[in-house]
Amino acid sequence: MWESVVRWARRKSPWVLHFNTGGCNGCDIEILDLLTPRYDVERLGILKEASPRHADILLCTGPVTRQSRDRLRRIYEQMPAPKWVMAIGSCGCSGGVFHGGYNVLGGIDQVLPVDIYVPGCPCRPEAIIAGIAQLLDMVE
Amino acid sequence: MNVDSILGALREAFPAVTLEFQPGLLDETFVVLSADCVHPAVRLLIERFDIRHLSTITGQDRGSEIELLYHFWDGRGLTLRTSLAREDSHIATVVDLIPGAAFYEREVSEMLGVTFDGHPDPRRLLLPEDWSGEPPLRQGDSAQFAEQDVPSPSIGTAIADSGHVVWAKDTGRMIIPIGPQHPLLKEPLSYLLTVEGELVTDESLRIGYVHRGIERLCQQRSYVQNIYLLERVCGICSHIHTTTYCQGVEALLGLEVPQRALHLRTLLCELERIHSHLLWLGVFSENIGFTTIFMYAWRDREITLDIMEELSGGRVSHAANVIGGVRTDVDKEQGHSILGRLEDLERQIETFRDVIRHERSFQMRTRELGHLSFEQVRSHCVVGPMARASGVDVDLRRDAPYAAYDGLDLRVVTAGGGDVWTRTQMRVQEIFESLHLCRQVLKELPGGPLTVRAPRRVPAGEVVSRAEAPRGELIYYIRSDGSERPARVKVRTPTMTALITLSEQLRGINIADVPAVIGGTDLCIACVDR
Amino acid sequence: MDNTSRSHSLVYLLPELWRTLRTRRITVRFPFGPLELPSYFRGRVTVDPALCNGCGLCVRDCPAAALELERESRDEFRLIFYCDRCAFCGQCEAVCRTGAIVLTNEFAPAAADRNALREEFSKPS
Amino acid sequence: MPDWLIALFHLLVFPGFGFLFLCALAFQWIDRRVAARLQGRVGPPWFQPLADLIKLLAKEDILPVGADELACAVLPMVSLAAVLTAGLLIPVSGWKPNSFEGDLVVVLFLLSIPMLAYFLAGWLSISVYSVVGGNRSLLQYFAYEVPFLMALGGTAIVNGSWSIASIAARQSQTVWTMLMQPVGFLVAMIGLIGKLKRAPFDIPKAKSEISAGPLTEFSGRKLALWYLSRDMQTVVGVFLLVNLFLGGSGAMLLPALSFVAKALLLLLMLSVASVLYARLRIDQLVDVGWKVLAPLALLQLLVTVWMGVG
Repeated sequence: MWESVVRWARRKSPWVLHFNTGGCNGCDIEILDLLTPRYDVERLGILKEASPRHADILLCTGPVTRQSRDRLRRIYEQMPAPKWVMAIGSCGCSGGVFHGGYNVLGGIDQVLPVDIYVPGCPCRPEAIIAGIAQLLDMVE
Repeated sequence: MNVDSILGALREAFPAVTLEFQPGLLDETFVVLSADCVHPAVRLLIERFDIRHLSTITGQDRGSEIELLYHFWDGRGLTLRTSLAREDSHIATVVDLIPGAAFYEREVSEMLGVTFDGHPDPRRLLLPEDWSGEPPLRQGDSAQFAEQDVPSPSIGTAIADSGHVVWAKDTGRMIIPIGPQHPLLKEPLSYLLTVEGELVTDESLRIGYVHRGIERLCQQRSYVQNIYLLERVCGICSHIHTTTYCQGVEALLGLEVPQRALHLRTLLCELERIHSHLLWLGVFSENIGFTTIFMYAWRDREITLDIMEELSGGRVSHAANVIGGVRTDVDKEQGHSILGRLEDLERQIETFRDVIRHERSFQMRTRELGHLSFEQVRSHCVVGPMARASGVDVDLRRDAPYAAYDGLDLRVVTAGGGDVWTRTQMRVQEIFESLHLCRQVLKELPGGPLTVRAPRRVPAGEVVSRAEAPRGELIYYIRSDGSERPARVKVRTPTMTALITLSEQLRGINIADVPAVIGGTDLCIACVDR
Repeated sequence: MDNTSRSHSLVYLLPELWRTLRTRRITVRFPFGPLELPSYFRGRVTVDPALCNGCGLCVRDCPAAALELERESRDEFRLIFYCDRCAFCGQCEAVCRTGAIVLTNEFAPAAADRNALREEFSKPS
Repeated sequence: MPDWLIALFHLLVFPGFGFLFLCALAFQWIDRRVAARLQGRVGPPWFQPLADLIKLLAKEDILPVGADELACAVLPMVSLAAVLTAGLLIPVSGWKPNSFEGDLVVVLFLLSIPMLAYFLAGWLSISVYSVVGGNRSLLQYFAYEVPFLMALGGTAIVNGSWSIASIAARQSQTVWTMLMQPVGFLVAMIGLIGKLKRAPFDIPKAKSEISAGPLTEFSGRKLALWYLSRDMQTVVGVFLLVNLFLGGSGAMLLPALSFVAKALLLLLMLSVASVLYARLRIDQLVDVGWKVLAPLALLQLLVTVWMGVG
């Protein structure tokens, strides 16, 4: 009983943390755009949190650069379980157009276990919403 | 700028040295001189001709030697070219003459292994601290990073970097880290602020978290692929990047781009400027805790996004430019509907203008803050709205018209306040000017083809291409060696100049004002780091 | 530019709040309602293997190396599309001479497994 | 029914935990919804506060190494307990099981405990953001508390009692204190915004400066308790002002309805105020508190006393 209530609550209240690991801002402004009147994800219970401790889902954008790698790991470790990682944008999935760069490690999955990949360059806000919904479906 | 008199003066100053003058493409003049002449030549330019604006320093590996290009600007481009020995290359710094050159020199230094003698702060700028490979822009070197697995630090590691208290109880000083992950920053940079009470007494900046090595990648890709790569230097001002790049390559190819294409480029540039300024207004308002303006600004920004998507198929990256023209078109009916939507947008922006001018709490958080004087702006080579808000009347759209700006009626907005409040008002005022330009373009859109055919190989040569991005002067240096791939692409984005002034703006202010000051400079770190 | 402030109203934003309350909803219905994407949106890449002649122009120009051509013989080849690399720039569509590559107006769906984002379009002889 | 059963009912159901809990959820939802609508958005569905709470309760609970574990576990409970106790003393729609002369003073005392707990939480959870946020919350406390107390004291003086219930009851014979002391009401509202750390006085938890302030390091259960205590403070604060300034449930036919309507009106005012302004700086708030609010409250008090004498 309690289990199913908790599952319901998790589904209805995914708080996200956004970290740009080396992206071009394209996906980042689309993530920020989610909060604003056109998309307003608060109607889905999604809040953009400031502290890793409060977040459930880590939204990562951009290819992982060498300098942001450690920080990415640390932010993931600071999040309380249960937690999920979303790779937003083609750069986050694989490195995208920046593949082969000397300072680029590739996608987020080079550093963290990624739960869902959302391709797009940049991702449309709808695609991110659909990605989060898909992730929550999987969790259930 | 009178090129002849400058050349005469240089020749007079260095009678023993052979100077070489090369007229370049896009109204640029190259002066070749030896390395030890650079410092006196820069001094001469400043003292005799009051040419203080150093756009950037390009370094490139020419095989046998390292070449440095000092790109000056004063209504026309003037580039000092000098060569250094490949081994143990060093040159005197110009930071003592132009404080704004500090970041340029640091970048050249780490990218090409050049030492700038006398540089006050020769730390790395973009490369990671643990970079152990060769300077990445030296040719032939593999530019590979020695892979070493850094052990993952656990939570609670009591270092400043991790966000835990670093605190000297006796002095009451505390170090507050801002970034790389911080709600204030939409993109990573790292500030360590030393605060006493609530006042910031010292700061230390670290960038490079989004350094993707785009300049190196450009050398590995074809001219066509580079359009899309350079579009992703920055997601906010993607179109101006491709515009500047394409007009440079077109100059190298000697292409005559159709007028219709130039007008459409201009239209997208101005829409992008509106989008960028509104985005900034929103983010800035959120920084000072004014969520409602953030929501409204981003709501109305959607109008420009919709128009841009209609024109190009992408909300943020447009992929509208190709070498030799554009890939997008507007028909009569569409133009009409766009004009209508811009009208709606203008009404909304009038609201913003009034609110930021009169709303008491907004003023309390922005006035008398982050002040930059006219002299500071000039000496730090600050560009764009930041410079114009301090009374420097500079705008490349008027001073060196590119695309279709030549035939348009453009009013440059300047103001004398120099504080965050002035910058805010200025940027909002610029939106009106951009709307005015959009309307002109849509009404006077010439007919004709959209593209001319461009060959894939670009003849050998070099070009300095400049444009006015939403944040100010954007400069590209492109050199071709006659192949399908550029031999060097150098990008200097406007935010880099603003970033240098930030440390002066931050010292001595309240921590609560840090978001306002950082927000007020309209940083774009993805642009700086590349 | 006017640098002085005249009014010092404490409720300057009120009229705009009121106007916002009266305007109709601009928030999209998705995901509760239908997904509405404009027809001109550059989305997922599809390849019609019947039209593709295996010239490889798209592979050459792709900035993200999202397309690969595996050729078994002159007429037998597979075009492999890595959606997780794609920059959705449309250069492949622009350069394709036969019109085999088209960017649809749907966004590429997310996947829990990166391999699921790889698509193969094979052309048997 | 035996007395202890009634007491238990008061404690757990009405007007104790159960009632305050439901009100807290409802108020949070209404507040978020109204703010969203004013900003042109849609806002969360009605069950959102409940879902957030349950989710947080089921999350992992981490504290950084070096934080005071005992204090961090106890403080949210202290905060919550203080608010609950205050809630028990406030008459709701004319229902006043625990009323006594002087309960206003006790309530005001209890309502300042959460701010102190909040400050300590920031101080002891050893993140820089928490420490700065904690300091700010203490400074903020000194800025709003005195004007707030003076404004509320004015209502006691003008109505001739220090019991919340009698202050409310008195007003149904005369007029609402809000009409007699408009300035005092304004000061009390502004003070309440400061007390609740709501925008534009959300200085101790200013997101863009110091992440989440004192709560930066809290997660899971403890965070849930903090949020619950915050929402209950809103409820108690609004109920208190309804009783003191808007005549409580009044002498009208449907006391419960009029009480709810008045509470919602105040909540609406809080929501509108939160979207109307930019966040002030802490020194500006202190300035406003001492240079504007305190003199205004004092003036109101003097006028009240003078009128009482005259």
